[in-house]
This record gives sequence, structure tokens and C-alpha cells, in this order.
Amino acid sequence: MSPLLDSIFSSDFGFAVLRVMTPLIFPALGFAITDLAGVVNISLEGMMLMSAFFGVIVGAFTGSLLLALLAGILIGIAMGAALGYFHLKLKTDIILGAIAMNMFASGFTIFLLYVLTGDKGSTSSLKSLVFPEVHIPLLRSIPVLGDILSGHNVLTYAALLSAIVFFFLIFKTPLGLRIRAVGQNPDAARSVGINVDRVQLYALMLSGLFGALGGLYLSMGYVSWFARDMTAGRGWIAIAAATLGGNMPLGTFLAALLFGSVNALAIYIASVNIPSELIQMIPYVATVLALALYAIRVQKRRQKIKEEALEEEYDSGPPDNPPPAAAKQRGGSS
Amino acid sequence: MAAILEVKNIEKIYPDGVIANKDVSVSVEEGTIHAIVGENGAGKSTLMKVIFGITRPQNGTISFQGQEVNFKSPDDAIQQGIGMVHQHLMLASDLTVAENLVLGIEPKRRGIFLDDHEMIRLTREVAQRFSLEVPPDKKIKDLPIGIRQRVEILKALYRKAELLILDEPTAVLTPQETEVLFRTLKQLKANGKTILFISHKLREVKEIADRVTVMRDSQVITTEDAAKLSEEDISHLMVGRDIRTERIPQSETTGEVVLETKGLSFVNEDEIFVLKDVSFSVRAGEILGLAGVEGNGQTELVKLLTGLLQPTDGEIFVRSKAISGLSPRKVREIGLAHIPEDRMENGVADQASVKENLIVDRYYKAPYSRRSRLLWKTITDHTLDLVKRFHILTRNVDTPVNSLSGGNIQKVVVARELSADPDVLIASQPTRGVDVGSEEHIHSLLRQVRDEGKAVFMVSADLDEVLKLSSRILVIYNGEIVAHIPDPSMVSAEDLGPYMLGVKRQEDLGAEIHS
Amino acid sequence: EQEGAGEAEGEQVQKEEPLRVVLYVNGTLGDKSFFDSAHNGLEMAEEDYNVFAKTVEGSYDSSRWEPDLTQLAEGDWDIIIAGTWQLQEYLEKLAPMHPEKRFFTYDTSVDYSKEGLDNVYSILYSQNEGSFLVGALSAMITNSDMDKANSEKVVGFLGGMDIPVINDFKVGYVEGVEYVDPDVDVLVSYAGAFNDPAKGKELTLAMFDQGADITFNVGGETGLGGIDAAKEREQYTLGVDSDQYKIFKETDPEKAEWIVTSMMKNVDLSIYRGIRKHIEGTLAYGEAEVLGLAENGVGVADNENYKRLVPKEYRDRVQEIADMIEAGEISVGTAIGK
Amino acid sequence: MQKFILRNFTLIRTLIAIALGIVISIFLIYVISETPGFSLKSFLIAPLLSKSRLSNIVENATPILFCGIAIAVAFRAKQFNIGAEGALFISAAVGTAFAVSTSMPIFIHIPLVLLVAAGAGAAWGFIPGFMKAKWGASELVASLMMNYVAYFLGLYLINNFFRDKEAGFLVSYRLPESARLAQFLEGTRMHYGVFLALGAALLIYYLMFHTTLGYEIRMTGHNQGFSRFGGIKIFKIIILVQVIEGALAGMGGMTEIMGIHGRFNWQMSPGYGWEGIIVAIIGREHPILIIFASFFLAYIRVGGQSLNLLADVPFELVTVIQAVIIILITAEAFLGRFKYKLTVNEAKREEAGDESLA
Ligand SMILES: Nc1ncnc2c1ncn2[C@@H]1O[C@H](COP(=O)(O)OP(=O)(O)OP(=O)(O)O)[C@@H](O)[C@H]1O
Ligand SMILES: Nc1ncnc2c1ncn2[C@@H]1O[C@H](COP(=O)(O)OP(=O)(O)OP(=O)(O)O)[C@@H](O)[C@H]1O
Ligand SMILES: [Mg+2]
Ligand SMILES: [Mg+2]
Repeated sequence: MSPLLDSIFSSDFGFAVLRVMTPLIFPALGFAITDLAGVVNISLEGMMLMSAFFGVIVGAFTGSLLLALLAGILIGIAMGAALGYFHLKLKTDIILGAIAMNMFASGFTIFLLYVLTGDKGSTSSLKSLVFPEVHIPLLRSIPVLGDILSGHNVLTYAALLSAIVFFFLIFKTPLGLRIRAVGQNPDAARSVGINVDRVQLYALMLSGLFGALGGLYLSMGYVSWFARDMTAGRGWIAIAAATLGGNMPLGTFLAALLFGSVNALAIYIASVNIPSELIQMIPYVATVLALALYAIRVQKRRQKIKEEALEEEYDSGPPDNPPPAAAKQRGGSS
Repeated sequence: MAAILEVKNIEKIYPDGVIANKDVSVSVEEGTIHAIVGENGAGKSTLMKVIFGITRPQNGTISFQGQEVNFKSPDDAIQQGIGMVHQHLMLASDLTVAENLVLGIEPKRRGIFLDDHEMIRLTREVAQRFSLEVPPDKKIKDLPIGIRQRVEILKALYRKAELLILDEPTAVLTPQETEVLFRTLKQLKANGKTILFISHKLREVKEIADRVTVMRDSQVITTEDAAKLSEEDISHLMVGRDIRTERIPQSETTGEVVLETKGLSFVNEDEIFVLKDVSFSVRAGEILGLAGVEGNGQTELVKLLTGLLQPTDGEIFVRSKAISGLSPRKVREIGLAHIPEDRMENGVADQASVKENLIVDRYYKAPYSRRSRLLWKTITDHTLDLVKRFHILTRNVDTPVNSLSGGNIQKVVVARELSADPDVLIASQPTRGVDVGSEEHIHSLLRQVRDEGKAVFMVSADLDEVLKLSSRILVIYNGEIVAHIPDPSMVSAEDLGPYMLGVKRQEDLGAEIHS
Repeated sequence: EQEGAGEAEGEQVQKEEPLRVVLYVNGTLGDKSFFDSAHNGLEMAEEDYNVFAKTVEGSYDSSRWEPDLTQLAEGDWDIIIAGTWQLQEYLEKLAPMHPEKRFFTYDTSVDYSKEGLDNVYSILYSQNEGSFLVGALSAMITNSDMDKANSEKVVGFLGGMDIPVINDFKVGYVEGVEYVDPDVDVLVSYAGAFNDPAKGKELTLAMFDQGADITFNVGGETGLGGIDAAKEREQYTLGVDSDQYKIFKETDPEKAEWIVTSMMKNVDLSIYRGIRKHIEGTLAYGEAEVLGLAENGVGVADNENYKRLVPKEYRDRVQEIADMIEAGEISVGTAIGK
Repeated sequence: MQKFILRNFTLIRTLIAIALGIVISIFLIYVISETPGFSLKSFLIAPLLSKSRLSNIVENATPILFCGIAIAVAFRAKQFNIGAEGALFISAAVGTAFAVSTSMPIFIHIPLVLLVAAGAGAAWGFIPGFMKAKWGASELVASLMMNYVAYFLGLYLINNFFRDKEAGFLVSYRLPESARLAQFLEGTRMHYGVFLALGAALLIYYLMFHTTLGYEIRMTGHNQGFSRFGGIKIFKIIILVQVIEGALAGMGGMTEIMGIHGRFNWQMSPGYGWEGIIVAIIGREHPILIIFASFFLAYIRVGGQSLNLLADVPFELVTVIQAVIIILITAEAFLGRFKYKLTVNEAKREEAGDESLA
């Protein structure tokens, strides 16, 4: 048992957390951006899969990492655009459209895989490329932290960076402003001449971009080949992460960190003599609990604020409030 | 003077087959204020939407500044110099004033980033230029409705609108705010802008418009100089009959106290003290009017009275029975009915049918259902009856409410609440967005309810309405009752203004309010 | 019409009608082990004999297996091959209804005490015995002073899911380890899925972190992740079902290098052998054949990498143990049927 | 004519979309298959010709229908609980556990097992429902995560307590005969579960449109503010619809086990919950339409299987074709302009017809 504890408190564990997080942060941000824009995209699973596949294939056939990256990204964006076309133009229900995209991606990748390699399981017969690992000179020399933070795949750093880029994109660019406006009140956006469909299309395409990076990491970073349905539900967990994080960059990052840690923990204790199903359940149970606790806390805080305000009122007489705004009624709870 | 806008032979049929504009032609002269009036559902908003490029007509042409135009979207219209302030405000409530203002033509820094400072500077600048003060970095949701509307107007002006369309801009404003708005409009006119504006308040039309177009049944009846028409003329043209608009004296008989509140306080989610120690009572056979600038706690007060919110402190009694803590259904069963202030938020389920909307408070009772089974035949008969009695303009009772015009939606709500035969009626903005004919109709219904010995508590932003109907008036400011007017016939709108704006306040109200 | 002939059901008009064989897999191809292996066996037979072969993937959707098999039995196939325990019951139902047809099943056996199964040939493999051998080898390696062997006595087992077939490997493996050295710890991890290589990799890395110096991967695509982890950490690993060293030798030699050997389950050979015997007329229908170490049904891949990495002394010991199992001197436990 | 088209527009559009989807599939099949004619026949006709395939359609439609109406109930109340898949899995596991550990006469055992399974599903729906109603937690995320929990918990239950040790695979003990749903047509696997599903669909139709509870559910979905205002207990409705969803999905899972497999034998989650979402949306959340949607989807599924089995089109391509058909069917705007034109013509005609009334 002690090697287990040792290993959990080792820097390897921290390193693993970051590695496990990477393919969650990307799609989580991808989901968040669409949710902010009012076009929930639940086809990240499919987007990741397609990019994971095309990255490996293009990489293997051209030998160029750059081309592989481009191909992966382009296919992700194309998936976003296709969903946009179906939903915005043909008015397909977006949830259904996304489910169909996921089905499509699963079938299409395996079919092409078969056509191109004669194999239906994975591209392990191809010599595929991987994104390099990066050792950060200064960081590396810090005792424990260095071991955790340095030496990751370049896409892991890209994932961390993405959260920051996401922040700037959403809060500091015109497109971000438009995305938020469209998500909150499409009529308002329309009234100032914004093409709502176009903004939502961009959001879906950006979501494809993020999803693509997640997929590429899976097949060209985490491992070095594409395997059928290799996303194995990460696109779904990412949605949970984004929701827990309130679609905000820091929140999403923290939620992904939580998932990463819980998952890594489940992986490290997998060899303990507990029924494996129960261990595999841990990350999901943890999410449900986190979701509940988060919601409860929000509600408690609201309650407390009320009580405090009331007490203050009695203590100090009527405060000189500005004309109070109409209180918004929250749907859902009574 | 030249016509800036020339609309010819517009025909508009909605996808569900409703003909909303039929051969409509209007000419608007540059530098004038042009009013459009007409009953609910006459097709006014539709015409504006056609002009602004929101929806496209089947037939007809539009010329703007001498050129024939064919707008595919509002963007085209904006580009050409048309701005519109919609009947329902179009603002993203989580964004700031400045963000809402520059949305779509954002100032940039280094090519890609939003320039926050420039955004605020621009807001200040345009606000100053047109003397419409707004707080640039406040979120919309934290602003009172009057300010929000100002932001809407600024949005259009910021985009260099030459023609400004205002769809019922005064429906949600206090007299003071309306006053300010009109000053602004006159000033804009002086600057050479043209204003096209819709209102149901004929007094306002007379006050500000140069020309008036009257619509009825999807058609234009006439366009005239405003000076040539009296209010009576206009209303006659609109509905094809005369409408009484005089004050009706209050009957003297008031009975026992039916509704009473004691020390009501409420703190909202944003930790703001919205109501402070509110106490009053309403007697059978009277209408107690509550005047006040919107956003001073009226919304919450009404929700407390109807069980939609629970008070942070204090008690509410109906016939001496405490009702706080009871569910909305229990409250209704005790005999309370409620016309909510925002019909779209609480009053109707807009995708449900007229029929389904008319039974929400009674579907579970006989004769509408038996042992949990809905009796559709009874329900249909019942609703047909209500549609007829309350003059609701709808194709049939299965039409979804969202394809009714604003005023008719309001009538759906009023029909349901009045037909519940309540002991106490809480009426919040009962005639908002309703045409003169219907307004009069609703007013007479409220009086009828009063005369039947019911207690009515009415909240309205329309001071004329408050003065006209109320037996007594309370004024609310910043969550507190600041004035009690036992005899409304002694006061005018101007007298109430200082109380509503918090300039004046009566002391020691406690006992008096319960008179 | 010209088209009609060669098309469709593929009636090939040749001098002699070919033997029509269909393989139905209740999953999909591409697992690099079990089903792929069966498919290969069929292809080998097609190459060497006058056989028309087809493989149908039935996917993992259990509700369609029975109707699919029914339809195949009603079609014009001579031999229908359907493996795994999951299809056993359906074969027991179908075979008596189609006495003119021949059925193979592998990795399971129909219950011959039931009526009318004279036309079914069953192939069983003793994967527990093969796993015992690699288990024994693992115990030797963790105790050894081989390059990458550490001082801790820990080895690892990565399973796709916690289910009997996988556990049959595990039981053999654990017993093999204990046979050599009862003090060695066997870490056992399940991924909960056969298609998550990233998780397989992560689990294997964690086992390496906990001191394992060799791991055994039994988990389809997930297992491939385990091999990738071995490559990344430069640690030893064991392949399963097919000779996985050979599979990766060409495309990824650095990876292949760490595959000490593979526990072979020679499904391909057994199916090929069955078809050959059928053609020769020597196949005994109506009974089950257990292919163990002796029959070359399972075994340890003896390739150049094995020879390169593992000292002769260990390899000999493994062979010795194999002989003892064959001779019945060691009996290996199983997870199936208990 | 115009009037007729307008009145039945949705139906007509759906049919055209299906036709178009099929044309596209034909095109794909022509590109892929070396024997396209035969492939097409296998895909579209074969399922209708053989008794066993026809029965497959019915078998397949059964759990999909259960899940479809289950999801429709929740969606009608705007509760996006996508946990039918999990509810189905856990209910089948719990129901199986109960069935194999009890023995009673058949007419008690069957209803009781179904009840237990429905109860398990209901409990599964209650959790996200309660979290939403009480604390406002997203039911979409909660139910999604609970699908995974259900999967592992179900396997845990069967693997550790009810696994048939005689079997070479992870399956439960066989259900006793008294807990099996009979197959009613010799030579097929069609079982009485399909009648339960159809009955449930009719019941839900009645519930949604002819009872006060259905009214409450629909109004809550349209506008919560309005419903609360009218005195409807939103809290109760939010939980109740998810409980109903779980219970119905659970019955769907259990009838499949009782009618077809006779024991719990799922290694993978069977995916009916996801297909339930598809049919709920295609069927516009209307129980009667969902019946048709379920049978249609089952037909496409079985067609795909037969294509895969008989012809040379790989299984995965069938998935692709299904995705294409689904997208086309739900393309609301497809032919939208055409409809608008018809409406306008019709309105004008009416207008001209009764000028005097206007
Ligand atoms: N989106 C729509 N779809 C279908 N019918 C509509 C739609 N919008 C409006 N209508 C119908 O068109 C007619 C004209 O409506 P419009 O909103 O133009 O009236 P209005 O004159 O602005 O009335 P109000 O004074 O009540 O706002 C009404 O009969 C209304 O029911
Ligand atoms: N017998 C009836 N008599 C009158 N009205 C009915 C009757 N039955 C149902 N209704 C009303 O007609 C509506 C239509 O019922 P129906 O069963 O056709 O569902 P629907 O219209 O397809 O539902 P939706 O349009 O909301 O999807 C119901 O919502 C209800 O308002
Ligand atoms: Mg209007
Ligand atoms: Mg309908």
C-alpha cells in the first residue's frame, strides 16, 4: 500500500493530472463558447474524433506535423460549420444535429480508416507523428513543481494557454462581445444589425477549433495513433466541466483540474483491491456531487446575503439605496 | 418639405396566414414627428418592422431619402440611417450600457481588441450631444426602465439615424420621464431628425406629433395634420365609434378591510432592500391606486401579495387571515386574482394556445376537469365565451398566444383574471400597451369589479389611469410608502410628481393609510 | 444479363463449387487480437483452399446477434463460424434447426448433452495456461537484474473490463507469478472499456509509478495504450493474443522493442486447421476440442526480441513449466465457470 | 389541394425528407458498393420481406419507444434530462437482481419485476430532478454523468452478486420463467413488451393532453413564471417529469431483458436512451408521433443490419447513412419557403373570398 501512497504524493501524480486534463480543457472551452453564444454544441465528441483521425492520417501520409495540425484543425472547424449550417440554415434541432454529427464521426472515421489502412481498429499500422514534449528550462529546475509542470506535450501548454486566449476572446474582442450579446438576447443583437446566425456560426467553428486541438492531443500526444471511438466519452465530460465552470475560463479550468485530479486518483488506486466498477465510478459520482455542492453553495450565499441585509437594516435604519432594480426571478427553484 | 420616407402599397402576410398590412401607404416628411395610431392588432408594429427590414413584405415599395430601398435585414436599414426603438426593449441585460451601445460597431485597439476606454468615451460623448444622460459602465439589468429606454434611443442616434422609429415608447414611462423624452424628441426634430412614433395615448399624440396616420384592420384610414384632428376625432377614426374618456366619480360605499399588509419588507437576490416596512389596507368596494416610478418596489410588492415571493419580514392578511407562506394557488383560492405587470414573463405561456392560457388558474376545478381529466369541450366553450366578452382578437382559441398583438395578449390576461370572480384583485399595469378602446373597456371592467364590492389594488405607471380610477392613492418611492392621497379628485398628476421622485414625503403615514 | 451472376450472394460459377464459409464476429474487427485473428485464419484458408469466405461484423449490440445468426443460417453458407461464449446459446438453438449446415464455435463450447448438435465443432483455448507462463516469466523478470528490472517485486496486469474472459487471463497470470515467487505483488487495473487507449496508457503508467517493472495487457485497444506506456517509460510489457512484437516491428520499432513476448492465443491457426480438416473430411463434429499448450492453441511468442531480452535460463524455465502443464503436473485455475 | 398540403405540411415534409435521405443513401451506396442494386435491396426492402427481420423491427422499436416517450415527458417540461440511457441500464440490472432472487406465480412476478425496475429508474430520475428543483443544478449535466454511474453501478451489481458462475461471460443468472415476457409469434422474438410500450405511449398521450397533470407539465415547459403564477407547483413538476422519465426508460430496459435476453447480458450500454432522444425530437415530443418515429428508426436500424450482413457495405457506413437521414428529417426549414408561399396564396384567396366579412 505504501508504494501507492508514495506514488500519489509524488510529482508523477501531479504530472498525470495535467496530462489527463488536457483533452478535457480544450473541448470544455469549445462547449463553453457555444453555450455563451446560445447554440449549445454537444458534438464535441465527434469533432475530437474526426480531428484525431485526420491529424494522424495526414501526418502519416505527408510526414509533416504542421500539415497534420492544419488538417486536424480544419476538419474540426468544418464540423462546426456543418453543424451551423444544419442548425442555422436548415433549422435542424441543434441537440439532434449534434447527436447525428457524433454518429457520423464515429462511423465515418472507422470507414475511412478501413479504406485507407485496411484496418478497422486503429492506425497502429501507420507511422504516425506526435507533437513534441517541451522542457521549460527555468521551470524545470524548481524542485517539485518543476517536475509537475515541465516536460509536457506542447499541446498541454496550449491547453493552459487556451483558457487565457478564451478569456481575451470573450471579454476583450468585438467578436466576444457579440457572442455574449447574441447568447443573452439575440433580438437585441439583431436590432443593431448584427447577423446573429453568423456570430453563432463563428462560435460553432471556434468550438470546432478547440475540439480539434483536444482530438489531436489524444491521437498525437497522449498516444501516437488513432483508435476507433478513442475519445471514450471525454467530449461529454468536457460539457460537464464547462457547465460546472459556468462557461467562464477560470471556472472551466478549475473544473477540468478537478476532473483531472479525480480521474488520476481513480487511475492510481485502480490496482487497490476494490471492485473496479466502483473505482471507475468515482469521477462521475464526484462530478454529480460537485454539481450539487456548487448549486447549494450558490443558493446558501444568496440566502445569507438576504439575512445579513435584513439585520443591517434593523441596526442602522434605512440605508440610502439608489432606486432599487427590479429583482430578477430565477427560474427553476421555488 | 420633402418626404424622407415613402411607403407604398405594402402588403404583409405572416407565415401563419395572418394579413397584418393590406395596401398600406404612408408618406413621412423630413424633420417632422409623425405619429401612427390604431387599435391593438391594427398592424402598426408590423409596418414598422417592414420599414426597418425585420420582416419582408409580400408586395409594396419603400423609398427612403428619395431612393427606393429593399432592406434585407435591420443592418441595411441602419446603414441607410434608420433607427428603431422597439415596443419590447432590445438590450442584452448582462452587458453594460456602453457595450450595448457600441455593439456591432465596436471601437478597436490594435486591430483586434475591444477598446474599453474609447467605448465609454463614445458613450459619454453621444449622451452629452443629445443630453440623454446614462451611466456607461452600469449593467442594463441594474437600471430602471426609463434609463434603459434612453439607452435604446442612444443606440439609434449613435448609429447616425436620420429617421427614428419609436414603437410605443411611453407605455412604460412615468409622466416625468415622458416629459423628458418629449423634450428630447423635440430637440432631435430641431436637429433635423425625423421621428416616426406609435402611441396609444392620444393626448401625447396631440402634444407632440405634427402629422398623424390612423390605421384600422391592417389598413391606413387617413393621414392628417395633427392640428386638424381632436383626440375625439382620432379615436373615432381608430375604432369607428365614440369613446368616453371622462372621469367617473367614485361611489361612496366602501366596506370592511379585505386586504391588509403589516410591515412588509423584502430583500432581493442582489442584497438590495427593495421594500421597507410597507403597511396599508384595501377595503371592499374601493380601488387603491399605487403610483410610483417603476422599479421602486412595486414589482416585488405585487409578487409578495400574490404568493410568488415570500416576504423577508412582515405579514399580509386577506380578511384577517394571514396569507404569507401560502402558495400562489392557496392565495388564489382565498380569493385573490392578479393581473401581472409583465404579461410575457408571468401572464401568459406564449407558445400555448389562447384556450390553455385562459384556464391556468382553474383547470383543476370543476367544470373544467373531473377527476384529473380535462374536459376540453367545456374549456373550449368557456374560452369562446371569454374571447367574445373581452373582445380578444384571435383567429381561434387554439391559436398560440404569441401570434396575437401585444394589446390582445393583455386582454387574454385580463379576461382570465376578471372572470375568476375574485374578492381581491391585484392589477398591475392593467392597460399597458392597450389601445384606447380596450383601455376604456378594461377600466369599466375594473370599476364594475369595484362596484360589485370587491377590493382592487392597482399599480400603474400611468398617472392618468391612477387618478382616473383610484378611490385613494398611495405613492411609493425607494421601497417605502411616501404619500397617501385620500381624495384623488383633489390632486393632479403634477402634484404627485415630487413624491414619486423622492423630493417630497408625508410624515407619520402609519395610521392614515389604513383609513 | 451479365451482372446477375457474379453479383449479389456471390455465387461463383467455377468448375468446382467453393466451400462457402462465413465468420460472424459479435464485435468489430480491428482489435489486433481476438477477432482479427479469427478473421486472419479464415483468410489463410481462403488463400490455400477453394473457399469463399466472408466476415460479418455484428457490432457490440447484443440484440442483433441472434437475428443475424438466424439469417446467416438460413442463407447459403456451408460453414458458419461464430465464436465466444455469448453466441453459444444461439448456436445451440440454431444448429439443430439446420442439420445440413456445419457450425464452428471457438473460445467456447456448445453443450453437447443437448440434442442435435452433431454438426457443431467447438474449439477451446487454455488462455489461463498461456497466461500462467507469462506470469511465471514476469515473476522471474521482476526478481532479475535485467536492465529495466527494479528492486521492487511488483508486476502489473491491465484488463479491459472486469469480466470472466479477461479474468481467466488474470487468474492464470497471477498463479504463474505466485508459482515462481509468492512474494511478488500483482497490481491489477481495469479500464472499464476496451476502446480507451489513453486510459490504458494512464493506468499502466500508474502501475509503473507504483514499482511494476513489467505489465501484461489484456484489453483490446485499451491494451495498446499499455504498450505505449511501456515505450514511454522504457519498461517491459507483454502482448496478448497475437505476436504484438511482430505487429509493431515495422511501424514502430521503438515500441516493439519493449514487448518482451506475447501470450499467443492462436485463434487463426485453429480456425484454419478446422477448415482444413473439414475439407480433408477428418474434422470431428459433435465434440469440443481443447487447444492448450500441447496443441499449440496457446503459447508464448518465440521471436528474436524474446531471445534478445530474456536470458536463456529464464526461457528454458518457461519451457520447463510449459512441459509440466502439458504433462498435467501443474493445474491452472480458471475464472470461467466459477 | 393547396389547403390539403398546408394542413398536412409537416407530414409531407417529413416524407420528402425521408425520401431525400434515402436518395442520398442510394448515392453513397452506389459509390461504396460493388453490387449497389443488391445492397439497396438489402437495406430498404429486405427488412420488410423476412418475418424475422420484420419482427426485429418490432423488437428494436420497443425499448426505443419507451425511451422516446420517457424523454418527451421531460422535454415537454423543458427539463433536459438525458438520463434515459442510465435509467434503462440500472433498472435492468436492479430488475434482474430482483427477478432472479424471487420466485412467485407469473401473474404477480412479471408486474412486480416491472414495478421494481420502474422504481429503480424513477429513483434514478429523482436525483437530477431533485437537484434541479431544489438547488437549480443543471439536470443535463447531472443526468449525463449519472449515465456513467448507472453503467458502472449496474455492472458492479451483476458482476459481484448476480453473475452466473457457469457462464463464460459477464451475464446474470437466468430469469425464472415466471419473470419472462412471452414471445407471441413462433419463430420470432417479438414479445409482449411491445404492447406494453404502445400502451405506455397511449397512456402518456392521454396524460399529456387530457389530464390536469399533463397540462401542468406542458405549461411548466412553456413558461415557468406563468405556471407558478397560475398556482402550479413547479417544484413538484420538475421532479415528477424526471421520475416519470426514469420509470418509463427503466421499463424499456427491463422488458428487453424479460422478453429477449432472459438474463442481464449487457457489457456495453445499449444506446436506446440516445435513440430515444432522437425519436422524441423527430416525433416532436408527441407520444403518438413518437410511435411512428420509433418504428421508423428501428426500420433504418434493421435495414442497416441487413445491409451489413448481406451486402458489402461496412457497418460503419450504415451509421453514416443513418446520421444523414436523421438530420434531413428534422431540418425544419427544409421546404419552409415553399410552405410560406402556399400560405400567402391561401390567405389571399380567403381574403378575396370573404371581402365582405373583413
Ligand atoms: N410574428 C407574427 N406571426 C403571426 N402573426 C403576427 C405576428 N406578429 C403580429 N401578428 C399579427 O399581425 C397583426 C398585426 O399585429 P401588430 O403587432 O402589427 O399590431 P399592432 O398594431 O402593433 O398592435 P398593438 O397595438 O397591440 O401592438 C395582429 O393580428 C397580430 O396577431
Ligand atoms: N377533444 C379536444 N377538444 C378540444 N381541444 C382539445 C381536445 N383534445 C386536445 N385538445 C387541445 O388541442 C391540443 C392538441 O392536442 P393534440 O393531441 O393534437 O396534441 P398536439 O396539438 O399535437 O400537441 P402540440 O401541438 O403541443 O405538440 C391540446 O394541446 C389541447 O389544447
Ligand atoms: Mg405593436
Ligand atoms: Mg399538434
